[in-house]
Amino acid sequence: MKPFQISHTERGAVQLVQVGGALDMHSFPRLESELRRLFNHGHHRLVLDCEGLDYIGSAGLGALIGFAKEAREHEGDLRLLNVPPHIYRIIELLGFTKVLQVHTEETAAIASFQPK
Amino acid sequence: MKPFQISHTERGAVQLVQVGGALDMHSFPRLESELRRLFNHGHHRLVLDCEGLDYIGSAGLGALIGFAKEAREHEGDLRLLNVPPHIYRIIELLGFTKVLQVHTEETAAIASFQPK
Amino acid sequence: MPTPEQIRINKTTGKLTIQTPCDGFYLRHIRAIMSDLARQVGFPEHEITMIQMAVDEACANVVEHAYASDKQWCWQHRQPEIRMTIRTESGRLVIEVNDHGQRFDFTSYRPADVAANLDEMKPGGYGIPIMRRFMDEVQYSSNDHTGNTLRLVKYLKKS
Amino acid sequence: MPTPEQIRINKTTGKLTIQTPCDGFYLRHIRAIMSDLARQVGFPEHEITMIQMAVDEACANVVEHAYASDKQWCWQHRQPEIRMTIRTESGRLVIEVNDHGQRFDFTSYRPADVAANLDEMKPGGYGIPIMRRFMDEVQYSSNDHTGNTLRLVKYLKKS
Ligand SMILES: Nc1ncnc2c1ncn2[C@@H]1O[C@H](COP(=O)(O)OP(=O)(O)O)[C@@H](O)[C@H]1O
Ligand SMILES: Nc1ncnc2c1ncn2[C@@H]1O[C@H](COP(=O)(O)OP(=O)(O)O)[C@@H](O)[C@H]1O
Repeated sequence: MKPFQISHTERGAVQLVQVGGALDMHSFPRLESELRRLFNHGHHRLVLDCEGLDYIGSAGLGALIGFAKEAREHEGDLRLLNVPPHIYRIIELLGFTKVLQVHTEETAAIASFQPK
Repeated sequence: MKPFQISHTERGAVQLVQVGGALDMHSFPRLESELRRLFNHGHHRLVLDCEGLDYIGSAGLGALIGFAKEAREHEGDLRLLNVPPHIYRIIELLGFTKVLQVHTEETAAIASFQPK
Repeated sequence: MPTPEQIRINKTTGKLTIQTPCDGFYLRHIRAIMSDLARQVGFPEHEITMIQMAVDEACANVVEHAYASDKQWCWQHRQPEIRMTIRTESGRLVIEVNDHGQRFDFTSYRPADVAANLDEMKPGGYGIPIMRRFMDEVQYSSNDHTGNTLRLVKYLKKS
Repeated sequence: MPTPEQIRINKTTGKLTIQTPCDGFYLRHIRAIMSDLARQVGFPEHEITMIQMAVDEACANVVEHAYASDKQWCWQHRQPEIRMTIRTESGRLVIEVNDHGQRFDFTSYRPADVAANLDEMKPGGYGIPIMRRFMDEVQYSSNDHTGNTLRLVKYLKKS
């Protein structure tokens, strides 16, 4: 039951957003305003580092889909990194991992945005 | 809100007992039976390493006093190590630190039992 | 009649009730209690996460939707609140989430399932499908006196 | 009448009720909720620890003593339980711990204080002295219908 935390660092043309704690309906507006702010600055290539995430609810999951969709419309994407096993298992079961790219290495997540 | 944990290692003639999590009325019997077991084996020189302790209630505090008293009757003692600041502040305020020795270094805590 | 000691020992059947103001702030405590009790009944970790999500969802819907319209809000003399009861029985967990907000026609609400929502990359509407998917029983009922109650049941699988 | 939104925003006055079986297992959740609400009202961390200890103590006494004697247990038709209400008001926190066990003559119970117990190295009897020391008001009352209630109040110091 750690409080929700969000921070962000730049990795070249990619924005690395770290989240931790519980992403529920109470903390969810903070994710939303942070991602909205990045979009407003023209950043549409996002990696969400979920390493410290304890919990994600349906509002949070829905938001990830919505932001990924919007990012793709601007030649970007929202991709996940370091999803804890208990959360991965649930989002895989629900099918979210078919729609969202999930990475286990930061370098690979960042590199996935490079043109081949 | 980590679950209560207790383990113990020998340091020469001194028993180092590590506790973590919450020592409340629910977990307290586990402390009691562990210390009782050590007493029954003739070990009366105990250092209680409180590094991972989140919470201690009055039953736990009372037990420490009771075991320290009994240990002293057998030329031993129960001494505290690594008491987290928020707990130290409370037990100091209540006067427990006048009756129980508190150490901040493991070597000093162990050495405090050596005859001078 | 069982003595207090017998009742105390018989931990697998217990009832816990919590009533909080209608605010997302309290949901993390509800989830923490929920997962602790589910663990006590003997559910495996991945099912504990599912139960936690379903209950979080039920409460989030109360906070978000049940008191949304003050026109339809039937019990205006009461403060908006979430009231939840968890019963741990041997072999199953019964959770009831109760509110005094507007009625919702839950039974005839048949949204697209999660997969269909994902195909269209919809940003919402996952709550109720997740609840239905993760719990064995999901029932909504309305009553003039006791308000609206969503009942969620999860059975322990024999292994 | 305030709208739900106004009530929702007005977070400093809230009421939370929790009712659990009479078992020490639940105390960690009670402490977690307690400290979260005390933090929300604005108490400094060391006072949060004090409030947490006092409330833990009040509940532990219910578990340990209130239902101990089945002779004096007046409400034998009910399951032993702890019922706690926390009210967060601006400037203070009011906690009521309620049980349906035996009555206790709290007011005339005047034990030695913590220092005197420590002088004699007593292994118990610290609970009530700690409660009285850490809270601004501690009141016990008994009622044939509502049972026994211990009321604890802590005021926010102006700084
Ligand atoms: N307790 C409730 N009271 C009133 N309406 C509700 C309630 N729960 C759900 N609804 C309605 O059902 C819809 C779908 O809910 P849900 O599947 O949880 O997705 P979301 O909350 O993301 O819209 C909500 O948008 C709302 O209109
Ligand atoms: N809720 C209660 N109901 C009945 N008796 C109680 C209650 N609370 C306390 N007592 C009595 O008061 C005594 C002192 O309590 P306390 O100061 O908490 O110390 P301890 O629990 O270590 O004895 C208890 O031993 C018990 O006899």
